[in-house]
Amino acid sequence: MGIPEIEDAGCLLCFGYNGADSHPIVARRIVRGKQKGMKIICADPRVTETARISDIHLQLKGGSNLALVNAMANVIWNEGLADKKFIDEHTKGFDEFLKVIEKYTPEYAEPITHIPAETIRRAARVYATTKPAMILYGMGVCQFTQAVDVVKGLANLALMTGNFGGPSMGIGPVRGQNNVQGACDMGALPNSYPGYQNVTVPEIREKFEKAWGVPLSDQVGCPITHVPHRILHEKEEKKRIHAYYIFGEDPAQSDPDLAEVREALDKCDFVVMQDIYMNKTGLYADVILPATAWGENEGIYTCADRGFQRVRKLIEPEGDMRPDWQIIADISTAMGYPMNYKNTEEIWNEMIDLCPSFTGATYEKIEKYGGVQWPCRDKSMEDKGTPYLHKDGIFATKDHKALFYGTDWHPPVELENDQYPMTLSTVREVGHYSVRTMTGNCRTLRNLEDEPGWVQMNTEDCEKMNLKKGELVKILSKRGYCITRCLPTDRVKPGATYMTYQWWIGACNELTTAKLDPISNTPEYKYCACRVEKIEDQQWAERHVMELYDDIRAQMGIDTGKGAKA
Amino acid sequence: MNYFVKGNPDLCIGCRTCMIGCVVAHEGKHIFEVDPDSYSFNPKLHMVKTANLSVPVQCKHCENPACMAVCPVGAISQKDHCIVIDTEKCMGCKSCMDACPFGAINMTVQTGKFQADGTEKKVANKCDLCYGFSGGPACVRVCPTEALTLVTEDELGDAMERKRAEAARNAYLETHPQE
Amino acid sequence: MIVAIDQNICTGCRECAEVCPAYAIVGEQGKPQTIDTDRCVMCGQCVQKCKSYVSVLTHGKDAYERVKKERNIPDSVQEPLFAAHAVCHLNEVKAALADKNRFTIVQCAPAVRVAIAEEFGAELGTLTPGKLSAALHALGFDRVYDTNFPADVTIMEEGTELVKRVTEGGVLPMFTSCCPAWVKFLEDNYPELKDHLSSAKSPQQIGGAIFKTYGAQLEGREGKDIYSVSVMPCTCKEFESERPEMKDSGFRDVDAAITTRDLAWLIKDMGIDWEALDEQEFDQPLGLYTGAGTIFGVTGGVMEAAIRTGYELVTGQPIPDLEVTAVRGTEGFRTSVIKVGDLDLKVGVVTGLKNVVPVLEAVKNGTLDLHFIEVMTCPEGCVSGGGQPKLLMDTDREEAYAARRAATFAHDRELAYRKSHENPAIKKIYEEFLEEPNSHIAHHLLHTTYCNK
Amino acid sequence: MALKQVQTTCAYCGAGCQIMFTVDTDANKIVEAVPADGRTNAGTLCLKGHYGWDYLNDPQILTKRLRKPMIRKGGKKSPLVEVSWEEAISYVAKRLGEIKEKFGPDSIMGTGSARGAGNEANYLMQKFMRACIGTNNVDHCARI
Amino acid sequence: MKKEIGSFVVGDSTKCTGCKACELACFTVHNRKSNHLGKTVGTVTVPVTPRLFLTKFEQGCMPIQCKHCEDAPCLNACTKGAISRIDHQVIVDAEKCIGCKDCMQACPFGAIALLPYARDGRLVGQAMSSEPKVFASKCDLCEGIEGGPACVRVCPHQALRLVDPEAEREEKNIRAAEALLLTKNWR
Repeated sequence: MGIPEIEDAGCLLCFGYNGADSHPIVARRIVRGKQKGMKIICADPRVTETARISDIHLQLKGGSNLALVNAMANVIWNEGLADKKFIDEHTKGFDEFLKVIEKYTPEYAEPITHIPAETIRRAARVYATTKPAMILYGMGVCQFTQAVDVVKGLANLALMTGNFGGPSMGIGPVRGQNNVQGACDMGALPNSYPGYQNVTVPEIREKFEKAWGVPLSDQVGCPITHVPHRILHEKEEKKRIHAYYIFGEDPAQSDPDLAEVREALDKCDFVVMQDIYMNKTGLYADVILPATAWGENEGIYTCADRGFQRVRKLIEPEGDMRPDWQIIADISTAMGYPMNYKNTEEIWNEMIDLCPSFTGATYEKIEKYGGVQWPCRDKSMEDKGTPYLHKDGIFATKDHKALFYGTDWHPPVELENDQYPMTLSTVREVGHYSVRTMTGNCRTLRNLEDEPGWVQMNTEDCEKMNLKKGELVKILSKRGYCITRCLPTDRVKPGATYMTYQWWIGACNELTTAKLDPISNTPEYKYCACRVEKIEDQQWAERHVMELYDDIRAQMGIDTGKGAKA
Repeated sequence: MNYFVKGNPDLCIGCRTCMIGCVVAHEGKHIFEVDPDSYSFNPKLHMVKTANLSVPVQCKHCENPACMAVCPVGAISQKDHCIVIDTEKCMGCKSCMDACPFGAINMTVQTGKFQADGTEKKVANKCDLCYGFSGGPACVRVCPTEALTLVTEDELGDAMERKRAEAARNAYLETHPQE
Repeated sequence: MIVAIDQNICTGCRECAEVCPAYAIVGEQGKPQTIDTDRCVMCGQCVQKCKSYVSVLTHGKDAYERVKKERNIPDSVQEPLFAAHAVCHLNEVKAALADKNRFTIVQCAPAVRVAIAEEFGAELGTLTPGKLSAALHALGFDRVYDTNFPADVTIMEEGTELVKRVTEGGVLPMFTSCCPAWVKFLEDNYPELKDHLSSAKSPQQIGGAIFKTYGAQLEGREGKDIYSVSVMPCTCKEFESERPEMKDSGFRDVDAAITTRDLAWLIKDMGIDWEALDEQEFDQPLGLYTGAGTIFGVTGGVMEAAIRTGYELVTGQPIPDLEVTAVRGTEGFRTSVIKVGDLDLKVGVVTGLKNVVPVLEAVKNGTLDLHFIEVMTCPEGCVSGGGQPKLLMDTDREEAYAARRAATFAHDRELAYRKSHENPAIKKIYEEFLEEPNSHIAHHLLHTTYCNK
Repeated sequence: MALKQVQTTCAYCGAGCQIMFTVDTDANKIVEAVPADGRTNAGTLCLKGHYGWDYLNDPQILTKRLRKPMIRKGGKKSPLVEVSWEEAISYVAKRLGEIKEKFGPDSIMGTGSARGAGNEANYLMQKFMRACIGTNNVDHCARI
Repeated sequence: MKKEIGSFVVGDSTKCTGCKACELACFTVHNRKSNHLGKTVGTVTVPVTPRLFLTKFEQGCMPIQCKHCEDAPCLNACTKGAISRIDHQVIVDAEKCIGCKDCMQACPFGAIALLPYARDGRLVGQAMSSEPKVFASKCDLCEGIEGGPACVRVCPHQALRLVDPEAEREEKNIRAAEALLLTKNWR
C-alpha cells in the first residue's frame, strides 16, 4: 500500500514503528487517520507519539514480539474472527500454522509480553473486526534475532483476516533511509539481482550473464553484517575477505559492536571508502574517493512505498568530486570490464529492461507523473504503476496463494543479568539522520541536538540512581561503554534504556550486540543487557565530553584549534 | 484582544520543526551560511513531552500580562495584538520568567553582546507572534501536522458565540422536547 | 520592667508572640508590639526569638549607640541589639565590685557553665565550670559560690517535704517551685492551686538566704556587708530576687540577678581574656556541689535529683540505678512511675510553660493521679533559658539545646558526688546550721509562701 | 542574483517528500526550501526536509567534505595524501585486481548505499561486483 | 542540563512576617570566617551587614534581594570591575569596591546597600577619614557556603524560595501543556 492510504484505514496496527521520529511525514498520515476515526493499536515498549494517540497501547516487554503476534492470531481464530473464505481461497499452510499458535493463549503470552491477557484480546478483536486494517512495522520488528519470524507473523494476521489486496490494508515495512528500498530494488543484496531476481536461479543468472557479457557467480554472497567475522575469524581461506569497497556507508559508526568493526577494518588488507564527508570509517580507509552529494547529481530514489521519484541536481559540486556511478564505472573500466554511460538515464534504461517489475518505469513517466510505484511492467504511458500489492488476493507466488508460516517465540540472545541489569535498545531521533554526516553538518539541526546525545530512562530508575535530566552518565555493556546525557521520561518502562546511534561520544553501538537474525542477518540492535552508572564529577565529565568531541572533529579534518588532524 | 498561537496535543508529533522554524524566522536565512555557534539558537516556544502529551508551549499574550507587570524597566509592552519584549531595554532580571505561569519565557544569549566583565549577556526570550515579519507565525506555517493555530479575536469570539447559541438551543430543546 | 520590647525597633512580626507562653505580647501584625506586664512571666523567650536588630540602614547611624546607652549596656559591647530585650543591671554589679566595703558573693546556676563559652566562640554546649569560676574570681568577687550547692539544699528540703506529703497526707500532687516564671504563672492564673507548690524556695533564693546568714558567719561578717549576685540563665530570676518576701536573711537575699549573657558582657567589659583563663575550683564550702545539683539545669533534672535522694530517704537503701532515665527527655509532658520501696511514686515532668495548662486543669478537676510534678517554663529547662546566649540562627536551636543538655549530663557523670544528701558540705551545713531538713530554721530561711493575685 | 526553482526528492528517510528549492545559480547556493505537493508529503515537510540542506556548503561543523581523492601511501595509519583521479582509480583497480588474483573474487566485499547515491549508482555497484569482480558479495546497510 | 542562567532567591509577601531572621542569618554565614562569628549573638563584634533587605510596604513586607540579572546593570555600571559573574551569579568583590554608589543607582530593585566593611572582627578604616570603609552589600546566593542560601534555610514561614529558573520554567511548561489538553477543542 502507499503512504497516502494510511489515513483511510479503519484500523492501524502499528508494530515496533515510531513514525514521529523516523518518518514525521508518515506519522502525519497516522495523525490524520486518527482525526478521521481510524482505530490505532500500537505495539511498542515505549509511549511513542503513535502510542500516545492510540486506542490500545500494547506496551510489551522488549523482545516479546512474536509471543504477542501469535497470541493475537490465537484470539482471532478462537473467537471466530478469522476470514475463513479468504483463508480457503487465497492461502496455504493454515492448519500447520494453527498448531503453532494453539498454545499462544493471551494468558500464555501475558507473562512473556507483560501485557494483560484481556488487552491482547481487545486488540485482536479490534484488529480483526475493523476493516480495512493495515499493519505498519519498523525496526522494532526487524532489529531482533527473531525478526523475519515476526514479519511473517504479522503477515499471518493480515492473511487470516483477509486484509490483503485492497487499498489501506496489508502490511507495510516502513523503510528507514531515503533509498534503502532503492538499494534493495537495485540488487545491492548478496542473494538477488536487480528487481528481486534470485542469483541462484539459473534462468535468471543466464539472463544477466547474457546482458552483462560475463559468467556470474551462482553462490549467494556475504551479507554486510558478516563482514567483521569474515575478515577476522573466517577459517576457510577462500571465504576470507581481504578487500572492502565501502560506498556511502559508515560501518565504524552504524554497525553493532564497534570495537569488533574497528578491528576488522584495521585488519582488512584494502579498504576503499567512497563518500561525501569524512567519517569514522575513513580513519581506516586506504583510499578515499570523493563523491558528489544529493543535490549535486541526478538520479532516482525509491521511497518506502516503492515509489520511484527523481532526485535532481540543485548546485554544481565545488571541488574535484565525481558522481558515484562515474567512479564505479571508471574503476570497472580500469579493471578491464568497460562501463560507458553518458548519464543516469542510460544506466536506468539498462536496468529496467532487465527487471520485469520495473520495465515500465521510464524516466519519462517518472518525470510526468511525479513518480511511479512499482510494479510497473509496461512502458506504455497507461501503466502508472501499482499503489498496493496483491490486488484481489492474488499473490506473487506460483499458485498465487500466500503461505502461512508459524514459528515459536524465543527470547532475545543477551538477557539482563546481575552485572548488566538493564536493557538497551537503539532508536531514532527525528532531527538527525543516520550517522549524522549530513544533519550534523546542518546548523539548525546541530543546534537542536548535539553530542553526546541522550539515554532515555524511566523516571523511577533515575530517581533511584539520583540522576537528573541532562546529567552525564556512563552506560556500559560487556562490549564497551560510552558517556551520554540522562533523559528521565515516563515514556519508557523501568529497566529499559533507549539511545540513538548517530553520536560519536554517546555511541550506543559500542554497546550493542552483533547477534543476527538467521535469515535477514539483521543485528539485534533492539536488545542487549547494559548498566547505567552515575558520574559523580559532572564538571570533569562535561570537560571530558568536550575534549572527546574536539578530538574526533579534529580527526575528521575540522579545525578546532587543537587536536590532531587526519 | 491579543492573538496567540496554540498547539493541539492531538495533532502534535513532537518533531520540533516549529522550534527551528521559529529560530530561522527570527535570526534570518543567513544562519544557513554561518558558524552555528555564531548566532543565537533560541526557539521562542518549548516542546513539552510527558507520558500522555507532546505539544509546544508558548506565550499566551495575556490580556493582563504578569510579565509586563513585574518588569522593572518597562521592557515588555503590548503592540498590535501581541506582547513583545524590547531586548534592548531588558536587563535579564528573570522577574518575568518567574512571573509567567506558563514557563513561556526563558533567558537567551544575545550573540555578540557582552557585559562589562566580558561574560555573555542574556535577555528574556518569548514568542512575539513573529511580530514585524511577513507571513504570520513561522511555527504555524512549518508544522507538518497542522498542530499549531493562530487564535485571533474574531475566531475566538465566533467560537464563543457559536457555543452560546448551541447552549441556548439545547436549553430550549430541554423545555420543548416535541420540537 | 525586666523584659521589654523597643517600640522603635520592633517590626511587628509577632514571632515572639508565637513563643510567649503567657500570651503577654499584644499588638497588630506589622506594628510594634507591647508586653502586657500583668500576664508576662518574664521568661525571656521573646528575647531569645527576636531578630529585629538595630540597623544602620533602618534606624540610622547613631541608633545603635543610643539604644545601648538607653539599656545601660556596657560601652564595650558591639554585638547586635534587638527590639525584645531584658534589663541590664551590670552598672550596679560593677559598682558593688568596685566598692571595697562590700563583701561580694556570687553564685551561678547549673545551666550557665554549659553555655557561657558559646559567647566566646566555643562550640555549642561547651562545658566550662573551671573557666567560669576563674572568670568570676578575676572579676573580683570575694567568694565564688555556686547555685548547685543550694540546689542540693533544695533537694533536701523539697524531698523531705514530698515524703511528708506522701506519707503523712498533704496536698498532692506537689509542684516544684524552682522556676520563678512558672510560680508567677500559677499565682496569676491558678491561685487556687498554690498549695500544690512546694514551699521550698528556689536554689537561687536558698543560696541568697544562706550566703547572708551562714555564709556571712563563715566570713566573720554581717549579712548587711554582703552583696550577693547570682548569674542565671534566666531573665525572671531578677524578678524573683525582687519579690518582697525574699528577705528572710533580714536583707534582700539576692541583690542582683544577672544573666549568662550579662556575665559575658561583664567579662569582656572588664578586659578579661576568656581564652587565657586557667580553670579554678568554686570556693568552699558553699561551692561544693553534686551531680544532682547540676542536673537542675535540664528538664527533668530536679525530678531526677529528688528521686536520687528521696529513694534513700524513704527506703534507707541507695537507689539501684542512679540515672533515672525514665524522667529524662524533652517532651512537653511526660509521666512515669518510680518504684520507691513499697511505694509507687507517680511523677510528671512539664517543660515549656504552654504544656502546663492541661496539667493544671487536670489537677483542678482531680483527674490527675500524680504525686510530684516538675514544671519548667523554658522549652527544655534552664539550658534553654531566656538569659542564655542567644542564637544567631534558629536553625541551630535544636543542636544548641541538645548539646547543652548533653554537657549537663556529662558533668553529672564526672562529679565525685551525684546525690545531694551525700554532699559533705550539705551534711556539714545541716550539722552546723540548718539542723535537719524542714527544721524550724530551715523553714524560716528556705521556705516561702505564695501570694494570691 | 539569478534564481531558479528545482523540485527534488528529500535526502532523508523513506517518506519520499518532494521539496521545491530556490537556488541562486550565480552563487551556486541554495536559498530556500519549501514543501512541494508530492504524492506522499502533500505540501508538508518535517524539520530535516525544511532545514536539512545546508551541509552541502561544507560548513566545517562536524566533518570535512571530501573534495579530492586520497590514498594512504604508507599503508594503514599513514597520512592520507591527495592524488589525482587517474592515480586513485588506477590504484584501486590495481589493488583490487591483485587481491582478486591472489584470493579469488569472493575475497572482495562491496556495499551499496541506502543513502544519497541513488538507484543508478547502486545498480552499477552491484553490476561491478558481480560482473567485474565476479562475486555476489554485495550488500548495504538496510538493517540499521 | 548544564546550568546556564543564574539562580536567585525571592520572597513571598503573603508568608513573610518581617522578622528579619533572614537578614541576620545572611550576615551570620557571610561573616563566620571573616569576622570570627560563633553561633551566638555574643560573638559578634561588627555591625550587622545583610545582603538582603526586609522591606515594608503598604500591603505588607518581604525581603528584597538580587535577581542576578543576566545583563546586570550593577555589573555594567561598575567602573572599578568590582562586580563580576562567577558561576552564573553576580558577585561583588568587597575588597575592590570603592563605594561609588553607581551600582546602587543602576539596580532597579534596590538590592544593593552600602554597608560598613569589617574584617577580623573589626571595621576596616580608611586613610584620611574617621569613617569606616563601606562596600556594596548584595546577595551572592551564599556562594561557597555549605547548605545554600541561609535566608531560605532559616525563614520560619518558608517565605523565601531559591529559584532555579529554568527548572521551574520547565515544570510550568508541563502544566501549560496539560491545560492545552483541556482547551484543544476550543472551537
